[in-house]
Amino acid sequence: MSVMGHPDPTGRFGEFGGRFVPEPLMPAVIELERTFEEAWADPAFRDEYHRILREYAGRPTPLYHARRLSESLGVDLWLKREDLAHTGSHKINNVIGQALLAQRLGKTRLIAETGAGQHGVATATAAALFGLECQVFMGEVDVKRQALNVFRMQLLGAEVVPVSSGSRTLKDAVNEAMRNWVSCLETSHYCIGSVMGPHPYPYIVREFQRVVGEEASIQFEAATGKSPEWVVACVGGGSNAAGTFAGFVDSSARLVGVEPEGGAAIGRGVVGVVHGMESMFLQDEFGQVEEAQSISAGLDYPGVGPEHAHLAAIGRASYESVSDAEVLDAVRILARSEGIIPALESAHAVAWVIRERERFGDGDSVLVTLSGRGDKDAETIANATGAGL
Amino acid sequence: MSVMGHPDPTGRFGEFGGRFVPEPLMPAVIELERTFEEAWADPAFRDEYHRILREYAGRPTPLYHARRLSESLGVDLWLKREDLAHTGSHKINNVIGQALLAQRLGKTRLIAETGAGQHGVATATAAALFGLECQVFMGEVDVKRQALNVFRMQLLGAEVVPVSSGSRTLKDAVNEAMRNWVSCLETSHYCIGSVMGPHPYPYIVREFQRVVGEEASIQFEAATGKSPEWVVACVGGGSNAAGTFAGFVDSSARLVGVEPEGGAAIGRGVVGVVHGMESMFLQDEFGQVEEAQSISAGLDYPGVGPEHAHLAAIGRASYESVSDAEVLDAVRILARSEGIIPALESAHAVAWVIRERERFGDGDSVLVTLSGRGDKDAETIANATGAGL
Amino acid sequence: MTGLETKLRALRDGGRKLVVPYLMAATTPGWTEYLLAAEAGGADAIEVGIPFSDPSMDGVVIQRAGELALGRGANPFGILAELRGISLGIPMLVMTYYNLFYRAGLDRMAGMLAEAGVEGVILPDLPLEEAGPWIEAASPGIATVQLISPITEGERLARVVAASEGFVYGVGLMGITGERLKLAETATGVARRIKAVSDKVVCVGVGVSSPEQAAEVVAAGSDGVVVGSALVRRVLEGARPQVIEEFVGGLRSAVDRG
Amino acid sequence: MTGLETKLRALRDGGRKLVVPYLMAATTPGWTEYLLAAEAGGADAIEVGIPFSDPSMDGVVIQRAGELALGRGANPFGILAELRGISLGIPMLVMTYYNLFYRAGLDRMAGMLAEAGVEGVILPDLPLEEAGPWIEAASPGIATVQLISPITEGERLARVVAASEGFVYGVGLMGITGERLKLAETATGVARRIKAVSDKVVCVGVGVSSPEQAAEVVAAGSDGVVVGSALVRRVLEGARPQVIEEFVGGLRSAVDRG
Ligand SMILES: Cc1ncc(COP(=O)(O)O)c(C=O)c1O
Ligand SMILES: Cc1ncc(COP(=O)(O)O)c(C=O)c1O
Repeated sequence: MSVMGHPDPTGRFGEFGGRFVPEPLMPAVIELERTFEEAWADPAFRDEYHRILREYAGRPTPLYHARRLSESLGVDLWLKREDLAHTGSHKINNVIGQALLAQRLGKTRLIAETGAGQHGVATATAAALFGLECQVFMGEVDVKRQALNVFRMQLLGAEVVPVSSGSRTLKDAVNEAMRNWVSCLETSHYCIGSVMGPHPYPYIVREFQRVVGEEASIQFEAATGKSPEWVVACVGGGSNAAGTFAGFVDSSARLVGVEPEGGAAIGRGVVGVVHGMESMFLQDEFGQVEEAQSISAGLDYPGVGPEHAHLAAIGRASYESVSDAEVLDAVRILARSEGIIPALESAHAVAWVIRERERFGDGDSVLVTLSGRGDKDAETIANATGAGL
Repeated sequence: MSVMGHPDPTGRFGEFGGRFVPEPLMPAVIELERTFEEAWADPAFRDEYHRILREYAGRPTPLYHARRLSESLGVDLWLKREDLAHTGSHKINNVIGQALLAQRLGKTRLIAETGAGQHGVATATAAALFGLECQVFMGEVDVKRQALNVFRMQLLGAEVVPVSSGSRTLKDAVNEAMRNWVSCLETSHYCIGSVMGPHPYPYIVREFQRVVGEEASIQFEAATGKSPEWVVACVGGGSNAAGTFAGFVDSSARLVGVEPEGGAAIGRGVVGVVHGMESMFLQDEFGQVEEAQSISAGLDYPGVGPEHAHLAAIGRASYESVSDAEVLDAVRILARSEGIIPALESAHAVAWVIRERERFGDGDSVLVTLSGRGDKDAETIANATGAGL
Repeated sequence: MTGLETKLRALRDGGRKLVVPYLMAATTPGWTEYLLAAEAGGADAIEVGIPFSDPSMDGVVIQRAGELALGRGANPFGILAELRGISLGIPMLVMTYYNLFYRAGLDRMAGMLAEAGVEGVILPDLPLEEAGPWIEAASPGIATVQLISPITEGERLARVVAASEGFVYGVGLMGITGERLKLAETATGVARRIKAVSDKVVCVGVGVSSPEQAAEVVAAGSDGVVVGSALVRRVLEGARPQVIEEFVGGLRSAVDRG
Repeated sequence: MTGLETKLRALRDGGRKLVVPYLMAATTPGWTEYLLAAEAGGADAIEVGIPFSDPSMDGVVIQRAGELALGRGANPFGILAELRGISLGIPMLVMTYYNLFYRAGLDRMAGMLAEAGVEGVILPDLPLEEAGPWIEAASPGIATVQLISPITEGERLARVVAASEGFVYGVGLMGITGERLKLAETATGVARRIKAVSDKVVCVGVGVSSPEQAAEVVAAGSDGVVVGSALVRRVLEGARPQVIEEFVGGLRSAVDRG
């Protein structure tokens, strides 16, 4: 098995992954696996997927050389602009793929969990585009802090279901989505929003996000004639990072995933089995999952996709973390020096580059995936910086 | 003079346009005219402009065939996706051009007026990108209804100056920007946001927005092998419409500009001279300019760019209007059938197509410029539809 | 054959219909009284829930009971210690999620369960494909019960049934735990389908909430029923052990009447 | 040469420095009293502002006065009718924005101005390049005063000065109307530069607010001053005509002292 190739027959990347689902869900994930394998091998399916990304979602997104910030940091910095994708983040890549799969599976309804609301908005968008029903589960805490996205989902015709159990954030939304899914398997596809959950999800979502890294790699090579020395992306579940890394894993680039300090599943977690996967999770000594704490709703997740746990274990990628304060600084710095307001999630990657700027060699290029735009975070940023809104 | 070619030496499109500025501003507009003519004839300038649009602003934006909506309306509908441009609307095309001009002029500061805040955000963005200072004038009414954009501008490092005179909307912001400009001509470029104001602005802004229509024309031809029979765009000052029309004016397409009912400068206005230009304005019998009334802050302007007055006068384009209620319906319809939430401004063009769907011939294709995305309008839409936010 | 299976088969083969109540551990200071009460009411085995932070297969009632227990500071080791301290005449099973076992260490957990007198486990998020390491650690002392859903079919059905230890858990409906006003149609079909491929003891649970529903399930061919939310809801409402005993008694007579 | 120019030249050539107050029309019911008061205070000509909805070259004071007047229902025709009813011994000019003329019709407006006894107009947003149609309608009865700014230079300076009728309005600073604590440096230079290309009467306004500043301007070579916001502010503050007369008187003596 090559690094970031196909998972093994048990759905594992090295030691991590697998398929820990209750028996009632087993037929559904097996059917999904088979359907995806067929579809992904079918040029017509890929064409349709890429056509929609191009004509509808705005791909390819630019690779932008951040000249002013490069100069002020003393780092040659390039940004892969997923913030320009339709709905405002990389999440659209995955949902277009999964909506096509849902169609192929004959499903008429999408369900999804969401944290920041970006995946919920993307799923609601794909549902509207394909004429599917849509229900999005979202922790009550997140419903409050991402009100704009809640409204967007509703306007798109989706039903947003606030989840009041547990920590009332993303992990509980996942639980609730799984609870819902098992009761409506026949009509519904569960459109997971990151490289997490039971096999084949981590694999499917990485493949649908691979376009980010593959584009970036071609674009960087075209612009500079070389490969970047560093490739950096934020990690919640890890889909934008996985998609990015997939384009560079066979190069000599150093791959860095950036987690929030309060949700550093790789940095501070231990191995466990939650949400259908064997991976790294923040948990107490007894195995109870702990609540993540991050200013960014989209990274406020105590686990991480299994492939990242694997990349960390084999040393192919390293995972670092930044604080909320560093993230807020990074938002301001990027906004003021480049005219780009990043999502709080994406700002984690930028914050790490800013903090570690001394670490890069002379002549090193750093490619950062800017996974999304910050409009959705205006209120959070305003409150955090005392600006009010 | 060909239609949508160069204005005459007095800066006129037919009878309309000109340069009604106070003597203190005259040297500045003359210098701007000369600088623009030189720059626009300079391949290096055009290359730089197009490079930034491509690598930074996300151009070309897609031309999207709205299949589901086409089917339900019985109209072959295509959308030019300016909503995917950086900062969320076509406004970025113009400010990138003007910021390059400002640089060429040796100015260190941009000032701008804004209504919806999209032009303000775009200007603040370009200022950050080029390392310029930025001050944005915005009517107090608009500061309230476009709070998200106000925050974005501030985060980008711009100063937002609320304007409390007159109707406290866009037209008063223009007045205040002009008042400010005259006091700081040496350092500052006034970055007008639409095809309005004294010559050379209507011409400059149309040229910087021409990219919208030219891309769309090439894209439509590539997709269908023909030209669209109808080309539709909303009209505030008229920059997205002018840029769009410029790509089709030499074709047989019928050009339609859509104004808000409460701000139909061509539909209900009379000729006058305001904001430096001879054009059509809503005004009373004495020549006092009336307040426009529109749910969309970006179209809440009682005048229109002079070239549109000219296109209307010679019959090359027609100008129609839609009501706020039709616009809100159009937002919902587009969101639910295509997964695209348009700006309220852009929804005017869609609303007109929906209302007039019986009017298009069999086999006619309708190309609509979707000038921007609706995130900024979430609160307005929520309030208008009683959804709250 | 595990000890649990031997015991339950003996009962079944003796013509007895099995009543298996589920109770969440540690919901109240005297929660073990509920287990004794269930036995007194006529239970044939008992499932003890160990609370988990992310109970993705549970409905609101069991979720809330788990939160209550965790809020009281419950942990798996403490719960097992308490179980060791009581003496029940019927087999005990533990129902929880796999991560708690994984975190404790599989061998260590198997040892602690055995010490506590637990004879079987039900881990809804540990399907057969992933169960190998655990079964290895647990066998033969602790039976690992497999679940069969209304849509488990064909070769898979046979394989999972064959691997199930203690008994086979037929999931009564496509959904999560919780009371339903009406028994799902699937609840009667699932036992028949399991019976068609094996003579193992079959108990049907999830969505079986009342004596009438329990009777319907056994009438349709199941060897027994698992009833959880209906009991846990009563506990959450502050019921005394007596109420649990009576409710289990009601289930007992209903299935006995057949 | 227009009548206005003839009159102002005669005064200037007689050694008199010109005081030209600006007052917004229709700010109060008895607003024309302010004009008479200004005359009594020693004004040589008077500028009457006609309020416009979008006064883009005016500062807050004149903006507010215009809004007040419009709020009271003022319109150009009514204002001109009122002017017709008063008798001033000094020339009257109208200062406003071009759209009001455009809307009324240029010939019609010229006729109405003449009937009202207005001898000149200042239209800040009508530069020479665009003034042709208006001048054609207005000449020779009504003088169209041109503005020269601190940065109008060279050939353009000569051309605009040459076209100016009545007098040449030297704009004292790069900015809008309004009081300034200190006279801008540009206010003293602009008159000199106009004088260098023509012997027309030059008055400097915008940013000239106090007797001291007025004196400074004429000392630097201007033939006179235009003072607006300082007067209009007093009107807005409720000053009686007497106050205006005294303030104009103060300007008068300041420029006379030289
Ligand atoms: C903009 C953005 N970036 C990143 C993430 C984190 O997800 P992932 O790690 O799967 O890319 C989210 C999740 O909501 C997001 O909205
Ligand atoms: C999205 C959008 N469309 C249209 C307009 C109207 O401007 P114009 O008519 O110049 O395109 C605005 C102005 O703010 C806007 O934000």
